[in-house]
Amino acid sequence: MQDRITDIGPPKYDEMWPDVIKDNYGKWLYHDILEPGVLLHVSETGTKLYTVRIPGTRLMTTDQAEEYCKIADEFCDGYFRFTTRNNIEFMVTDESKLEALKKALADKGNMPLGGTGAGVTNIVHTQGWVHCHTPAIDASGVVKAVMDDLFEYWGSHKLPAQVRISLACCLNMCGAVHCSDIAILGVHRKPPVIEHSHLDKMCEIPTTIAACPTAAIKPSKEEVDGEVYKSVTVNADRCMFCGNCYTMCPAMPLADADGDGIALWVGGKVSNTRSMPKFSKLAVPFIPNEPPRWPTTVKIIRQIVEAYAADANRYERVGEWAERIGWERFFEKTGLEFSHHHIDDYRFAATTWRNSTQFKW
Amino acid sequence: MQDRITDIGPPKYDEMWPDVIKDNYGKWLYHDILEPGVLLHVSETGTKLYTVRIPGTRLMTTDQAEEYCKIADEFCDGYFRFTTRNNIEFMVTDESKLEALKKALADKGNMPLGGTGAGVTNIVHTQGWVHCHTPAIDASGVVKAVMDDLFEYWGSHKLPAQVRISLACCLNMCGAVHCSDIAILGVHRKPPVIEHSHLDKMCEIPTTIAACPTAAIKPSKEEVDGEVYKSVTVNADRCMFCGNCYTMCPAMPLADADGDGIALWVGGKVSNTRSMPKFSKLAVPFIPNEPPRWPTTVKIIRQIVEAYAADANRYERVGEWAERIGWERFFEKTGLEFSHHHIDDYRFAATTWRNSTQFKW
Amino acid sequence: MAIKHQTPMLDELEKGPWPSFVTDIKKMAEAGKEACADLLGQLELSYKDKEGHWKHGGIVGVLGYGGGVIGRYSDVPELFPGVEHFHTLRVNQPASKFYKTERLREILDIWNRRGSGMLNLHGSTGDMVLLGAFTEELEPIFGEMTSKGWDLGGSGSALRTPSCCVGKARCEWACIDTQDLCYTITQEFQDELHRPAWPYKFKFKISGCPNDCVASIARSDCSIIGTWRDDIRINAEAVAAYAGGELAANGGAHGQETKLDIQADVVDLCPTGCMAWDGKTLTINNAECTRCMHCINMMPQALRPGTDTGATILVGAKAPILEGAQLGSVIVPFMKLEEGQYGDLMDFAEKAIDWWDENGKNRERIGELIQRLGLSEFLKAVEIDPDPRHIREPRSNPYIFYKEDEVPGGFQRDIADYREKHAR
Amino acid sequence: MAIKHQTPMLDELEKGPWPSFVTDIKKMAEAGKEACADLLGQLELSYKDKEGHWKHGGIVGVLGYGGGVIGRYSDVPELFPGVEHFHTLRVNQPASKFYKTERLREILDIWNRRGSGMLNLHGSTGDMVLLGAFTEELEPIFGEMTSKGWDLGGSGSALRTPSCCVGKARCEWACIDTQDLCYTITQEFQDELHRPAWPYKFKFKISGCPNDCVASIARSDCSIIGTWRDDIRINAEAVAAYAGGELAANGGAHGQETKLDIQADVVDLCPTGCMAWDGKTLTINNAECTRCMHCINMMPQALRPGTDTGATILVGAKAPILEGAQLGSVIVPFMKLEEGQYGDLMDFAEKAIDWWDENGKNRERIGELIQRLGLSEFLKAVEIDPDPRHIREPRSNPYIFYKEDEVPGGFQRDIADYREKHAR
Ligand code: SRM
Ligand code: SRM
Ligand code: SRM
Ligand code: SRM
Ligand code: SF4
Ligand code: SF4
Ligand code: SF4
Ligand code: SF4
Ligand code: SF4
Ligand code: SF4
Ligand code: SF4
Ligand code: SF4
Repeated sequence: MQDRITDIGPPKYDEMWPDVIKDNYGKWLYHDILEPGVLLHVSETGTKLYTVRIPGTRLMTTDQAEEYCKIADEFCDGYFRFTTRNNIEFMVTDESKLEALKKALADKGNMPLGGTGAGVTNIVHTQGWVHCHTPAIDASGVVKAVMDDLFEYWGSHKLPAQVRISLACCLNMCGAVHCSDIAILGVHRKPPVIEHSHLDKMCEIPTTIAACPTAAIKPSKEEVDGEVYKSVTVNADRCMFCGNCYTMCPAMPLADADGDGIALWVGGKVSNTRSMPKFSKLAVPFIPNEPPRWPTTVKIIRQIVEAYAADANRYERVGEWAERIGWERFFEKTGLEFSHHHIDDYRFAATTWRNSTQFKW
Repeated sequence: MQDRITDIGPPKYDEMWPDVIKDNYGKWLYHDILEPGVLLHVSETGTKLYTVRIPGTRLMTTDQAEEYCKIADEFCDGYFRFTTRNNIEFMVTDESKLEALKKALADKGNMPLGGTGAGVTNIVHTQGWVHCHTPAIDASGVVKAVMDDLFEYWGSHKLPAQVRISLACCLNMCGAVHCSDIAILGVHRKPPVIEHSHLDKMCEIPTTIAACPTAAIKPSKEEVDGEVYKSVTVNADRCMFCGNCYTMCPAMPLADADGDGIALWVGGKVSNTRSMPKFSKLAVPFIPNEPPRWPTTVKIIRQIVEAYAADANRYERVGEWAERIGWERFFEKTGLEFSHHHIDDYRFAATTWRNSTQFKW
Repeated sequence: MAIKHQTPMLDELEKGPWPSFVTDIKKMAEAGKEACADLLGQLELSYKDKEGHWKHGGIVGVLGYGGGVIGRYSDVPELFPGVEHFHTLRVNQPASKFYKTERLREILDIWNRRGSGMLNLHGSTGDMVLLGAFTEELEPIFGEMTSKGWDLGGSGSALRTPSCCVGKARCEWACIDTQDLCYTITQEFQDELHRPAWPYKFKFKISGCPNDCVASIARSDCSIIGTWRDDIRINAEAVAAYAGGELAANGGAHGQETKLDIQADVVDLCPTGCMAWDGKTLTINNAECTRCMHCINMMPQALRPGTDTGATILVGAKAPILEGAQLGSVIVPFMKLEEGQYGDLMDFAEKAIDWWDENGKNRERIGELIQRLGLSEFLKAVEIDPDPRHIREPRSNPYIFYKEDEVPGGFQRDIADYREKHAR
Repeated sequence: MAIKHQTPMLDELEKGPWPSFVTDIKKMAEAGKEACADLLGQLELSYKDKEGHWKHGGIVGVLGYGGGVIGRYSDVPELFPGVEHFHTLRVNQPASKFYKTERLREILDIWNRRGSGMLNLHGSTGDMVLLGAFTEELEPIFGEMTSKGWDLGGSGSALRTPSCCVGKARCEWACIDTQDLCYTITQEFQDELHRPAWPYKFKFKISGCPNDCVASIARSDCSIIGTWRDDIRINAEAVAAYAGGELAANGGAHGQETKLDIQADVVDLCPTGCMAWDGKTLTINNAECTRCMHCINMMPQALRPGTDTGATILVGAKAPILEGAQLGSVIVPFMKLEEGQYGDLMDFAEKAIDWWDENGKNRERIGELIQRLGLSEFLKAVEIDPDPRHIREPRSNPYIFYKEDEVPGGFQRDIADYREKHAR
């Protein structure tokens, strides 16, 4: 125990750099996207660096990771990187190596170039049914189905601007889902079912009560099979299915085959480019879970992307487009239905109402 | 009692119309502001109607009202009107009468033409020390001092757009002060002083407690001169001087010579023109009461108007200007100080913070 | 008559080019009106003290009415007996404030004889405000007033006196008959105006077009604003005249010498970018127009609102007390309001007010109630389908309150069923 | 090896052009990795049930660390014993995620031998997430890992693994050294990263410029974004090349064939309108520029950020739980951050975190605490003067909380004094 190594932190970044990065660190002059998936960065030293981007599934085996290592060994002096959206980037300085690398990737079949510029890049996502305990949906499966459908936009630059799609499998939103061009969100719609016979054993009642943002949870005594237990009740009218009680107390699961599904959100962004960062807004309140390929979700996302592609100005993100044409037009052009659920009723609701006679017929 | 006439409502509007209005009701084609204070309206019947606008003080004697009646009798067949901002309008159809009317008004000395177009029109205001029980400032006196100073803008069209100034003498804001280009607001800054010996007699304690939006008021027992009274206490840390307790309970006055004064607000608008209606935003948190002519208030308002006049684009309201240049520039260009008080800390505060790296140095 | 009180501070307000209320009141004081003299005296004291000198309220009124009179007493009556009582009467103004002098004199005369002689033309809500009567005069004033055809306006937790812009009487842009609407609403609600029975005050204001010259969107629980559904009318000849510099920009609002640059001043400032100008023809893509009025304001001789007119109805505007100020929110995007055919409007108002009356807490405005219970709940109450026009943007938080009947299988579940599939 | 579980639904996810995680996992399952086979089996069951099959949490970890491991157990272990335990280890990634294959293989090797062989490259926070270990393997994995120079990242009420954009390593726009900052912060806070001691989680993310490629403004309690104070650098020759259609628009992001219309695509879309183009010269009124990056993004060969670089620091971003999502708010408009000179930043972070630690409730993020106590209170705590750059707009409500010492005479008054002037 005394030799135990702790608190060393991660390896220092520069241990992971190929020479070209060391030599040109902070010296880059400009970049140019040569074709979908291929970036050129030119340094003030004259160095030209070619980056080739392929999709990462994020959820992968060590074998798959080893595949990437092998490519990196063969073409990139044993170095490669991952992007902030889980794509994989191989870098070479020599144009002839670039062609060889591209060919090698093409031969793999599952390593298509893309993810750059005005297209759809990888979907940032979370665990889903592969690991987490609170999901309302799967993650990797939905991502696969959606990306298969949008694949033409992965390897092309034909959208008005970049479209960033994210997925989170519950309201905890482990990702920037709240600020994405299109966000896929797992939602519960039934209040927790309560295991009265075990709640007091498994959970701290006061913490559980305090966890509820709407104060829907009250302490109670419940009889189960003749025995009386200290437990809690939920006022279903006040529950908005956030799952926060379940986070604090395993005796209150929310998951339900009929209750759970997908909500779609649109028009968020993170960059400070042109317009300020924006939250995503509700587009579709609910789509049932349809494993294995979630056809309705896939279809509606395409509907949104196509309406955007057809109508937006170049260099205009989804949210900028919706705001320019007005949300009444957004719903019209995407063919989506507007419902009571789209009208905010949470804390800042009043700031989202239309305080003007300005709108379109 | 049985012959008592009630619920007859106001006289019907058309009893108050001169013939020219009756004949051209709903038939007007266009208008043209011939000079400051003189409007021309042209009807599809060919009728030309000239309107001459002079300031109303709003607070006036019956004698003064009789003066207007006399002018109306002499030039306008015995009809005239008031505007929604308390100005007075005389209407004639004949150009020669127009000249005579203008001359007559000029002779009066206190009936200067103006209030139209891109200038400063009358200040919408409230009672102040002339009638109300809750004011933090006077109304008519402040208006007089400010309008004397801005008089050049009353009779001219030299501002970038119309500038609407309003005044309310307390946070009740009896007027559209919350949506004005420039708003003058009376504010208290001391918590109510409580008359424990009489509170229970004069007020309903539960209603008084309920009136406080921040829950600063609690029931209490207080000893005064050896006698114990049911009363209330105010947690001064939670008081934001809204005066709502005093509205419900006369035993809790807020007024105080040192505590009370003026806050200035800017950039609100009501019209749906170009930009949507906007609230006014805090410009100056506090200026002491300086009767009889409120020189600091007068000076700062001029400072704002002049900065706006010098910098705004034509057709741009004060709020549109501030938003275009950014509030950091607004404070710079007007020379006003930015303080903690400008940062919102009420219900929607978080929606007013800067969630972007976009700002100017 | 000699001056009763020295008013050195107020005298400063006689200087300057803006008409002086002090000079006016002084004259009437000098002419012997004690209330005017004492009003000035008390005001001078307030200027010295930097504090007002009126007592808190006081319940006074006229028989059978719950409102229309605001009680007011001096807190220094021994110094200023003429304003010991200084109650106001709110007299319902004629819609859009045209006056026949003969009729106005009816009020002036009564007020000269029985009141202080001081008035506000007009109060912020729109009433003719008669400032300063003694309690014993209230009933006689009311009697004389009604016998001449005048009535009180509102105060307290009641309908307040509706008001409107000048509209069709003298404005080319009025899309609805503001006066007739204002008058009709006032008449329909006489009982609610005079007998407070609601959770709090309720105001109607009516503007003929989106310029909103009565500031209804900021100050009225129910704001009715004229608009249109068809195309903006274009007069090509006049467009050419503007282009040629023959007509002044913005209807002369910047001086007759200021001419219009159609591209820069009109097309580029159109908030929706739906206009185009090729130097000869001005075109408007009306489908994308939000009827903001800017272009029409800029070229009143060339452009006019369409002819399929009606109103947008917004609900909930108010001042800050208690929960913060609100602007009106779109509830009815469009309602036809042909003269005399106000059934839809009255139905709507009734539903809205009933819902508020049932659910509102004491001193809760309808706008605050909508905030508390949700815009959706209000839309359901007035039987209006949700529409993107109700909102500036859809919700961004995921906290949707589903109702049990929206979810297959409902909310009742058995933990045993769950545990059958999922071990503890 | 033969397939252990039939997965007809998952098999559908082997189709299509996007790489299939199912194919990948299947291969490893077929190669004999039981955890992979059972993971697929359990996932298939979840697809059938439309419900997940993992139990709620479970406290597991490595000695002396309070975080870095997330406990997970199957709720159907009898069916899928290979994933009965399926704990994750969050391994702190190298800043900006470059890997030397040799080093990465250290982790892959350990994980192949001792774990499920499943991983996430990377987790949403940025860690290498090793998915699926049995409890008894945790300590050995940790021992092997650290001996190779790798350490765990954060979880629980602790600092979370910081992350950053690629920055100076491969981007011409980085105004700060994102990697070095990320690494330094991670090292400075090792104790706070590994031993949860705060009210809730706390995240740092660092982007080199306002494009914010690590989405820090949406996902980090403390977001550090590179920016500059001087002028955008203009290369006039390259401007001409863009104008002449020699260079592709937006760095080729719309295809090499898409050229730039400098007026329409750059100048007209500049949000501040501070650019001008006369067909020959592009000028920028830098004083009015808000450094939004649009023009630079459009013409990477012609425009570059200035050279007086540093960072804007924003605080408080988070996901919706509990009080709704927040974006970061500007707290430090500009801070110099030359390599290795991070004292100011560390001081700032310390003050901010101390204040939060002292005042924060259990499970209250710093952004929520700022909402609860007010932005001003936070600014005072970190000793920063209020500045219009902190806000989008000044307050519009009149509810200002004055402190007693701001008001002459203070708050204490005597009702007797008041009544002396004002009768009851
Ligand atoms: C590699 C990566 C950084 C990293 O550390 O890994 C990166 C790299 C670049 N980004 Fe990024 N961005 C990366 C994630 C992001 C993100 C974060 C995200 O999506 O989660 C954003 C914010 C997105 C948002 O606003 O929602 C982001 C917003 C931008 C922008 C702003 C675009 C806009 O108009 O809003 C630019 C500028 C541009 O593209 O013109 C940019 C530009 C660039 C440039 C051109 C920078 C450069 O000069 O090298 C790089 C290539 C762009 C490309 O792929 O088209 N990058 N970029 C990330 C690649 C993710 C991926 O695999 O797809
Ligand atoms: C007489 C009056 C209506 C009434 O019923 O009494 C009126 C009359 C006209 N208004 Fe108004 N407005 C009147 C109060 C208002 C108000 C209400 C207020 O200020 O409290 C507003 C909303 C102000 C705001 O947004 O804060 C108002 C916003 C407008 C606008 C929109 C201007 C803008 O760009 O925002 C126009 C159009 C214009 O001026 O170009 C307009 C235009 C007009 C026109 C040109 C309409 C017409 O064709 O006749 C009238 C003459 C304008 C002028 O005086 O320059 N009127 N106008 C009111 C005169 C008040 C006064 O005595 O000064
Ligand atoms: C006389 C008048 C001011 C004026 O000088 O013109 C007035 C005077 C008073 N208002 Fe008002 N309000 C007057 C128009 C308004 C308006 C403007 C409007 O109606 O367009 C508003 C803002 C719009 C609104 O309704 O929100 C207004 C918002 C208030 C409020 C705050 C209400 C709120 O929900 O925020 C109060 C406080 C209250 O009701 O307790 C208030 C309360 C009062 C009281 C009754 C004082 C009180 O605390 O009880 C004032 C009596 C003063 C007096 O003794 O003369 N008054 N009040 C206006 C009525 C004259 C008339 O009938 O024409
Ligand atoms: C693994 C990971 C998702 C992923 O698939 O990548 C994850 C997984 C969990 N997150 Fe997360 N969060 C992960 C990144 C995030 C992010 C994104 C980020 O850090 O950039 C966010 C949004 C940003 C933020 O911090 O607000 C995020 C916001 C949450 C929240 C909501 C926090 C809030 O204040 O709103 C919770 C709920 C909680 O803490 O109780 C949460 C809770 C959880 C828990 C611990 C579930 C729970 O209720 O206790 C999940 C464990 C899943 C599992 O069993 O594997 N997770 N979580 C991410 C961490 C991997 C890594 O270390 O790299
Ligand atoms: S989003 Fe929810 S379900 Fe998905 S990984 Fe995060 S906490 Fe788990
Ligand atoms: S799901 Fe959320 S709202 Fe519903 S009871 Fe649990 S904590 Fe409360
Ligand atoms: S604003 Fe306040 S002080 Fe002025 S009249 Fe209205 S209620 Fe009275
Ligand atoms: S002034 Fe307002 S905040 Fe202060 S005690 Fe009275 S009601 Fe409460
Ligand atoms: S609101 Fe419209 S219709 Fe009414 S007066 Fe103003 S401009 Fe004319
Ligand atoms: S009314 Fe407004 S939105 Fe419509 S065309 Fe004219 S300027 Fe544009
Ligand atoms: S945030 Fe800026 S510096 Fe960092 S990678 Fe993106 S564009 Fe480059
Ligand atoms: S960075 Fe943005 S604001 Fe600055 S000049 Fe370029 S486009 Fe305009």
